[in-house]
Amino acid sequence: MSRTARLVLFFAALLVAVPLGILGLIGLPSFGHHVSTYGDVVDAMGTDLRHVTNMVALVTFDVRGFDTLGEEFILFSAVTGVTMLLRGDRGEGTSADPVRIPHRRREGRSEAVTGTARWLGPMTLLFGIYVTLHGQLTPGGGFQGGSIIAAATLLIYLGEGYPAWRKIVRSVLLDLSEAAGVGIYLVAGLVPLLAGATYLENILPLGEVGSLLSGGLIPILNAGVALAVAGGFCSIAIEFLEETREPNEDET
Amino acid sequence: MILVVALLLLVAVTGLGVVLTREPRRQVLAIAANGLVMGLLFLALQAPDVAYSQIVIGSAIQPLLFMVTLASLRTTRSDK
Amino acid sequence: MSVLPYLIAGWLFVIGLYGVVSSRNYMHLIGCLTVIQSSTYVLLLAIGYHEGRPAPIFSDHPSGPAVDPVVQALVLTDVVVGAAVSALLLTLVLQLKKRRGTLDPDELSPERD
Amino acid sequence: MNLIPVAVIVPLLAAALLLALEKVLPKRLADGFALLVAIFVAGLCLVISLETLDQPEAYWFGGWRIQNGVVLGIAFVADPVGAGVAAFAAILFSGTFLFAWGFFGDTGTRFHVLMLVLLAAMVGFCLTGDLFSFFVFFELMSVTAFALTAYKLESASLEGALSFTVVNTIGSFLMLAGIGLLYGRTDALNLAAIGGALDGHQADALVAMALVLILAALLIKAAAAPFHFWLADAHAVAPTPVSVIFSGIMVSIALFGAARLIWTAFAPLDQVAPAFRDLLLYLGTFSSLLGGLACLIQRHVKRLLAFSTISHVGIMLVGLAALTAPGLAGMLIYLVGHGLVKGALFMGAGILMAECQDIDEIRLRGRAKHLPLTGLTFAAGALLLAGLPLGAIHEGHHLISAAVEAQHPWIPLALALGSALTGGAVLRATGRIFLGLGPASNGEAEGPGKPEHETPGRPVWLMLIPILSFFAVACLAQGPAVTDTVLDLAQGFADHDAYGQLVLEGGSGAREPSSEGHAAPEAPSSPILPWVSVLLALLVAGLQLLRERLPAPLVWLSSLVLRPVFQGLDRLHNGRIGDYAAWLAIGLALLGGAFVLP
Repeated sequence: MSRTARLVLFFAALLVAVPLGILGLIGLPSFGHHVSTYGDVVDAMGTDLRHVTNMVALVTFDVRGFDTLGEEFILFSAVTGVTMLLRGDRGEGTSADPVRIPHRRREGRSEAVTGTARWLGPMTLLFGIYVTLHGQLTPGGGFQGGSIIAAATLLIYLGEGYPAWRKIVRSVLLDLSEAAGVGIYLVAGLVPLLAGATYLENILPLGEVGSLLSGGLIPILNAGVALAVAGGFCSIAIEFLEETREPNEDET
Repeated sequence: MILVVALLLLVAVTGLGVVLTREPRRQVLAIAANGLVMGLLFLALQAPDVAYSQIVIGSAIQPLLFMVTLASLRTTRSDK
Repeated sequence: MSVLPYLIAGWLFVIGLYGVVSSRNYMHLIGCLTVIQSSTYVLLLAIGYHEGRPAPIFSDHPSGPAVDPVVQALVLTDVVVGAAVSALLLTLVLQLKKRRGTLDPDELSPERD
Repeated sequence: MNLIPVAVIVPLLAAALLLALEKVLPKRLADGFALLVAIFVAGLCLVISLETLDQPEAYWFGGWRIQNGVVLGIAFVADPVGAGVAAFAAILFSGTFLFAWGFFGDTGTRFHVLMLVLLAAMVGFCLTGDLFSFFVFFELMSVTAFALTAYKLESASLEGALSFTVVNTIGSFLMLAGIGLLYGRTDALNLAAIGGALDGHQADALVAMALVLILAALLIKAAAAPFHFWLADAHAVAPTPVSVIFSGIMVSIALFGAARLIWTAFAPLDQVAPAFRDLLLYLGTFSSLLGGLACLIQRHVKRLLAFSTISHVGIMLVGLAALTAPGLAGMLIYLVGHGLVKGALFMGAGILMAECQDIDEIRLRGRAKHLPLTGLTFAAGALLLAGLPLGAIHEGHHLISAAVEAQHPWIPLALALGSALTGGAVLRATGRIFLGLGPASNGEAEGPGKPEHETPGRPVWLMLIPILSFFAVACLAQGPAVTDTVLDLAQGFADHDAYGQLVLEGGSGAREPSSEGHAAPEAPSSPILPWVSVLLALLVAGLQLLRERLPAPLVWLSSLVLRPVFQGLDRLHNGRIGDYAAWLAIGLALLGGAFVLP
């Protein structure tokens, strides 16, 4: 099919689909005035029932915690897929040399970059941990914290260069972190099941409202997600950066 | 409310920008811009949780992955 | 006004799909997919929004009516997952470039039977 | 301890373990471990299916149920049909792990990890009673499948994986948008709650749009025309064990999911839009014919089998679109029969790739004479696909035909033709590969591309075990007792009110055993139709193999008529994502348009 024919086909489809779509969207409750009974019930009883202040975390990790388990495994599968598909192309090379690009001067890292990264890296790491731990209280949690931790390890790469980064951040460790992350989630759900409750039931002591350890199961699940997300994004970053390296001499 | 409307229109425009920027290296910038505006929109919609993860991922990690891919695409010899 | 956000979501969906249909570069195509994805986020969050109500996080204000936390939870996880799926797509593109040497979806597949 | 969550948790846990232990596990252990897990899940799902025979059971995760009339948590609703389909998926996985023994020698455990997650996703997809969790498992199935498709890292498999990923990802977004719309209307994600909120209301544009979006996503996954283009590209290039799962269950499970949604959330559908229902019937019939015709021009054996999957899923879609319990029962029986036979045929193709190191039909001509048993299974599979009145495929086909016959008498004929074409194409390949029939070359001497092969040196007898047992089950699972049981179960599955009561009121939901019996399927209008279909298949195969011995005018005439058709088909399935996305838009417009029609 020629490109013109394809576009004609597409716009013909739009001619029918767009009016219908608008007709359907108009049926939605007026923007800014929708009162969701589901959300209202959660907002109304969440703090009393689970001693947490972040209702989004309550939904993500408790009320609809099983969905989040599935989402974590989507991430897990995508990362496993990425590492499987980039397998062995360049080996686990620690070659310092980026592939040479013609017409481009290679520049060393400036000291300013190294210094900034050395200072910023640990700060970011701490911030990621902070965001994870406060997930049940304030905006944030395992998903955001884990991404920030992954970003922090990328700062190691900026500051110390690729070989040092590969020495500090090992792929095996990342696999382990990822597996442990989803493992924590799975097992944390199993424990109540073995104790006679339902899967993922929040039967731990709930703690004081506003304290770091409030929410029972929620902080544990948050930590699991943070491990899995951090490990996952780091694995992806490593695999991708490996692709920009010159293969080591001894590997073919 | 005006803020929400303004951000919505910005999202519409930056989204169009992503589609119409056909040169991948410039598209990365468009993606980052779109991600950032989306994050701000989510803040305005009283969804700080989503906004944080959108800002970290949509305007930092994801564009970074695109950039690294582009870098290695330029260097791969096709061993056809 | 009352349907503007929904229409914007629809708009993002349509232009993203247009981008996929007309794309001449796999990298560009993946970018367009992220636009389609963002349309679903806008739709979901707009449905949950209630004018004048605060965020559903009661750490700095007393609990009471707030915007819908459920849609936010749905979108929150999906943002992370969406990035992982784009990473998977980028991987496929990277490997394809190595084997085919082109990124144009229309230039591929001459050797199909 | 309740078994329902365990069926999903165990394979997930096993996957996480395999990933963590990748570096220390001995090589073959992963093969055996995955096999054991799959068998365990199959047994577990069977037990759940039997336990819920009298009364389905709702399982609320986290203990969150209903407060102030609002459904809060996520429920799994285990019923015999859902658990049965999950058990069938696990059985296919068990056979596949056995078949794949030694297949993935050198790449660690990643293949097993992804396969186990895929299995867990399917089980969850069958059991869940929550729309968003349905979406999560749908997406989980897709993501694992994307990665598995590209496993071989050849350019064809990467291209196939890309079209698969792009089209199916758009499908996921469609479904998510549809879920958003439904949530905006009903404030609910639980299927029974959505059904309760929609009950008794006219479906307006919003509900119609939500239904179209969600159904389109499922039809993309099920590869119904015009959403089917990605399938042949992906199923042909995936590693054979993966193709077995894809064609055997992953497409048809999407139709099962559609059935679940239609009968729980969208029950009043059939009164709303007769045009919509008819459109689904036509799409199914069209897929069946299109897949059958496309089979005839394939020389890549796995691509041929992939197109035949499109054809047979079309038949299942007709059974679903009948929107009656007997039609549904037919679809379920067909799902099992087709999954077993198609899985076995793909495994046979895998044996060819391992033993003969090629999969191109022309190049393989006569080169597999030393594999008589594989050849026999190919022939048997072809005849069963063509409609030989034996076993589950026939039983299902018969029920489906009977369900639509009254209103659309021509559809059964078209479906029989579709089966005959796919059966004929497989028979032709069998004759050429295993008997050396047909001309040595059909004009174009060299085939396209280089030979594709898979890990050689695996014991053929081991690979034949799952093939033969699949055939045995596919042939034996028939008879009035089976049909009656499935009809009964399908009637329970389609009971919208009982489902709502069970979930929302914790009501008994127990079905009174329908003593008066259900509308037993009438005798087929023409009991000779299956035989005609088989004869036609033989004829097709013969004509294709003996083409040059036919009188010249006949050949000229046939090529005059058929060549444009075949060329058109070939040009449509060109692997270009842009085209596929444009067809997707057309499909959306069609589905939406059908709602507007009176």
